[in-house]
Amino acid sequence: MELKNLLENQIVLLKDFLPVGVMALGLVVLLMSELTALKTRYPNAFAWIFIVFFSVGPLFVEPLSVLEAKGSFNILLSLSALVFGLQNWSLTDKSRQNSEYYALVGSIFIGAYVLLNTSHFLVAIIGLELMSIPAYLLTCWNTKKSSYEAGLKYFIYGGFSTAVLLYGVSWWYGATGFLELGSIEVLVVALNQSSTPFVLMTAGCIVIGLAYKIAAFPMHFWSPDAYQEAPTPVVGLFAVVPKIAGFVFLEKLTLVLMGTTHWQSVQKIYLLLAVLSLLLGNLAALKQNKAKRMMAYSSIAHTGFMLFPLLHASESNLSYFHFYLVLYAFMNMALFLFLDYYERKFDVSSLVDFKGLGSKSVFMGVLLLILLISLTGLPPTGGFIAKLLIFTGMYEGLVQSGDLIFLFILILAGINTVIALFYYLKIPYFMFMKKEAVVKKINPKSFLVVNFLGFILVFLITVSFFMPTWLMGIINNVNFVQ
Amino acid sequence: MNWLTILIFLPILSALVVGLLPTGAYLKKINIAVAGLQLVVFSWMAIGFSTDVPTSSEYSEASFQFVERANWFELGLGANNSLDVDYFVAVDGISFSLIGLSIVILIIAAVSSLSIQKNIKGYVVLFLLLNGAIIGCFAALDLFLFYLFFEFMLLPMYFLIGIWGGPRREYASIKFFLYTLLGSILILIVLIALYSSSYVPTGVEGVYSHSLNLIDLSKAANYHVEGLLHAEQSGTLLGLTWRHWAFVLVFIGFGIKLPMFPFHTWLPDAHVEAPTPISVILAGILLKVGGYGLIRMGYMLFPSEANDLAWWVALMGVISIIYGGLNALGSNDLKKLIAYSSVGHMGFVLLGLASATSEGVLGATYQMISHGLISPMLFLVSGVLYDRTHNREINNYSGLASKMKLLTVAAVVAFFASLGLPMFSGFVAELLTLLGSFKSGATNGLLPHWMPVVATFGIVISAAYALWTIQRMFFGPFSVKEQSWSDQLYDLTSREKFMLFSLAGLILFLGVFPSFLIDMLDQSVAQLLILMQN
Amino acid sequence: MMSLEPFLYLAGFMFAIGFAVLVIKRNAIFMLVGLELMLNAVNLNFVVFSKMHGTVEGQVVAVFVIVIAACEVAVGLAIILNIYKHFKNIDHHSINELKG
Amino acid sequence: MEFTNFISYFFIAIVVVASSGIFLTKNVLYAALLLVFSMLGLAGIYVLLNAEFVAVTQIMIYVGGVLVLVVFAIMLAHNYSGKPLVVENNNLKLGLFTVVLFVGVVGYSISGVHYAVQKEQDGANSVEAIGVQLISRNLLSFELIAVFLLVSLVGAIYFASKIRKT
Repeated sequence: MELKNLLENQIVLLKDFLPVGVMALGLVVLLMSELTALKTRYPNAFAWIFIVFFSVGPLFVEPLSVLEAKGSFNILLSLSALVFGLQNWSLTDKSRQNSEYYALVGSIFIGAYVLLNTSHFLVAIIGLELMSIPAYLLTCWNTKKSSYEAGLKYFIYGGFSTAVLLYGVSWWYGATGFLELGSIEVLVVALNQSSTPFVLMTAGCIVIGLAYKIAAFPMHFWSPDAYQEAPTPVVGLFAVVPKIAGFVFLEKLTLVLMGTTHWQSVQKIYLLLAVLSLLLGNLAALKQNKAKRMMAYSSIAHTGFMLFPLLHASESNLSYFHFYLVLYAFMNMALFLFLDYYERKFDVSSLVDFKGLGSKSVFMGVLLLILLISLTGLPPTGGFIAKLLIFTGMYEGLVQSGDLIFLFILILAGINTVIALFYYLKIPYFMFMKKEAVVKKINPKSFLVVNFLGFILVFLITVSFFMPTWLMGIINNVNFVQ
Repeated sequence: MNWLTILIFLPILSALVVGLLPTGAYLKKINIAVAGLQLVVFSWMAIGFSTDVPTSSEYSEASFQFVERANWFELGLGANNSLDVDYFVAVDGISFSLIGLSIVILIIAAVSSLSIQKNIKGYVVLFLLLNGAIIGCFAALDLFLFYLFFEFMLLPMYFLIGIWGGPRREYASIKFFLYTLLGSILILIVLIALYSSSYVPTGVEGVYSHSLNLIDLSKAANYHVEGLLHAEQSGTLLGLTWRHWAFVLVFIGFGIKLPMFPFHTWLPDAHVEAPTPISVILAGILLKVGGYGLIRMGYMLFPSEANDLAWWVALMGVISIIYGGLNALGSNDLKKLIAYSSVGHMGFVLLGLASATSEGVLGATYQMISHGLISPMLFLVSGVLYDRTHNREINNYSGLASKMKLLTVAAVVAFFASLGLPMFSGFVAELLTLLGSFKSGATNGLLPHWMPVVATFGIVISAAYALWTIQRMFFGPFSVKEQSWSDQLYDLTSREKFMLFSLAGLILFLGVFPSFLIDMLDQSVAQLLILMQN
Repeated sequence: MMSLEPFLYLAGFMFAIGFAVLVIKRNAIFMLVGLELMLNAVNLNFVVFSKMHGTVEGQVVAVFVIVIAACEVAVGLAIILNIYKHFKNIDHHSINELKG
Repeated sequence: MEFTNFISYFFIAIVVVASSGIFLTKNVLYAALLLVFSMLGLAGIYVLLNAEFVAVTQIMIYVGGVLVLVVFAIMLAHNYSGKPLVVENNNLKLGLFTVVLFVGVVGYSISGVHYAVQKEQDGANSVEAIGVQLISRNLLSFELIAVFLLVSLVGAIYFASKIRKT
């Protein structure tokens, strides 16, 4: 073996590592600058470093030949990093002016970037771990008793699902001899030779392992606790970044599984996950009284919704799925931005604390209202178009496969929209319909940056109702999966 | 710029402007001015409105007037299809007269809103948004646009009931929202089925679009052969074809809004808790949106399925008539009584539509307009009493005629109109409906004879509760429950006189000269009937 | 050389034991041990399949999994010790401040 | 029976006994020590499967690193709580049921497997092959795991420092 030749080949390929390299460099710069006097001189320096490296990094969207896939959800990652950076930049909180905080978050971004762009299981697993380990630690960040508890639960579930995922991957490797999802035809041939129970077990293990990152039904238990205890900007990341990455990888997996003769059976796993996530998320959200906890369940329900298109992953259905994913990302970024705003400004943690806040800051109140309408999926917001497209996908599934299961899903999803409205309405209900004589105002300074960001995001969400074509155009023109 | 577009966006733009202005009582006058301006525009349109549009075997753009059509977006779906959504507004006689009704009621409600004191700016903004959504809903001929306005009515309504309403306002507003949303989800499912099944040539060879255009959708040729809603699609579910199911969903969806038994339970709560102007809008306009939607999406798109299920539609109508009437008879709260009477009166709309005769359908549409004037008047009467004493219990009042003469006159007019006495608009409407449904039994055999007979009993019941209420509250010796009330019970103010007597005038006018409205409706109803009788 | 099947069953057994330990033991360190067992089962699977396919890819994955497991233990213990400090206890059932 | 077969079954027996012990014992320290045994048994199996590099890594990282860490943690935890680290095996039956069920499912699933590729490895020098893999095909994973290690260590140290502060 000519080692020299190999290395020379690698040097050509090294340019593909550029995004990861930029972000990893960011990590090092963050950690090194802790040692200098930078922090004392410029309190927001870390946020700036973070923004520079992590919102620029993912934008090097050269097709990665090693990763054998190209994607453009990278832009969402970059946007999310920008939002996170600006959100923290505007804070003067001591516990955020800390290089470890940004380094851990940065690691989530590296992991998401890798998972998003790879179709290789080993890289994907490392990507998942790069997201998970910092997530456990960030959940504990407030160093309270309850946040350690949430962190421990998250850690145990996370470790368990990693093991399950790896077990599934090992069987996959055993059956096919490949760790890549690259060549679908070869994999399909190999999988078709295996028995259905075997493929069910393998796919089941992998899907359940991924379900943990996207917070779907059997692996969702961590999310309410983690959402409640982690710092709110970080929760915004939990809800968006790992979910996008996990869903895109799941989609690649689905495209392989779909071609096999076992798809009819494997589909049932997806169905079970989707229906139970949707129902459980929505029903559990109904009785929550903490805002972030409720939103955790709502995001579980959204996960269920997003799994539906994968049941019938035709070309058009996948583009509906991408549309929903993009809007979901926008909505959740904005949502946790707003929750953070209310938390810092009015010390809001439970739903009751929203009492009378509508009249205290009408502008933000109306924006939050539009956002919640969009999360419910009512016009005139982008959430409606997204939901309409998912419904359309189910209808197409019904017509094309003649399977009445899609009719059942359609009705179930409709009923769930009504249930979802019930709890989403709670916030505007308290904000506008209840009066509170005294509002605790702990931070009189209003963050203009956050207001502006929130406005931009809500504006985007609304625009995507009136002009869905631009977003759909971007989505259709970019090749997301290979 | 089309006049209809101006009607829709004038209030919405004013809402944005009002949002930027400082709060103050003058905003309520802006609100009235906007509605007044709409009335001026409407009158101008009414002069140009042609009452004899030629009917043809199918709907076309020529069946409508004041057409404005612009491309909104084309969302690519699948390989060479796209969802083609237009900004498409136009009116025929039915929607034009309903827009007229809406504007009148909105003016009345805006005048009645002068008594609102709490958070005026928010109120006016929401009111104006509601105004725009209502007009838009009646004017839209693209289902996407229709659905947008239909849903958009919910949110202002939710807050208007929930913030400015009575003691149990929160419960009522959430119930209202959830019921209506449930209905609109059913409609949404049909909407998806419709546009996915449709297959409209775009003019370019081999390229088709999924359309939500009502005119396109009303033509059988525009459905894809494999689409579930194609007329010859053989697939069934539980013995009904998919087109039948689509009609059932539309029927239930708009039936909730109408409201129809057994989905009516939100209505009494919402009416009782809403502030008077909002009750007026709710009873006067929003219920008609249900009926109008049923005509547009149910009868215009699924005429033969509607006829197949006519027996059931009429049955629900008859049950609503009797059930609403009996409940009204048993109510002690004046607003609740009126709310239940609305359930009963809207039952006639269903009965008339199901009959598929020109009298019946004309009666149904006439009933929508007539009830849209009568029930607001009743709510205003109850609002006057509530303003004075903050109490609406019928048993707490007696002999009000001796203290409040003008109110008594107004109340008697309103209740007589409601029970369908000749000279009032309700008489024309209910007579036409009953005639139509009797005739249906004899001609097309859709409805058995017992249905109009039972519905006639409904009129007797409504006479009973109306007369009994008048007798209990206004005649006999004067007495009220609390002594202090008797000082508060002064007669109508000039503003109240304006509202009540202008409504009374309109009701009488439509009762005495029905041809005025019938001319407007006639051609459109005939056009609809051509579809239904095929 | 004997057939490779027994190793696969051994891996399945270890995985099951690890899962059972995770489920029934109410002690966080015990749970960690259970996790380690599960990860080792995975490794065994990878090595066996690597042998079966005649590629070293499985072994490479196994090495990476060992590193991942080590990191998880380090981070997990940091959390567990903090839990100990706050709760004076790592009985998983007595740690239940968060509900719903 | 061949000698290698005998050795194989010997190691398998060690792993089975040790892991069953972990399942049955109530003492955390015993569990950690039994884990050492099963790790060593696995290392033996790896050698038999021509995976010497994995075997060495297993011994170095697991036995040399991870378990020392676990034992330290056990002692520190003992120090905090002041109680012996013994737990009740209150649900042994449920555990047993889980094990049997799981092994049954796995056995059922893999019984009918047809593997796509089946050829015997020549067995020579897997260490070199792994080395080449690590800097060629799996270079990205190799770099990423470095980042991963860095992040985990930074995080673990940060939180470990929180323990000391009281």
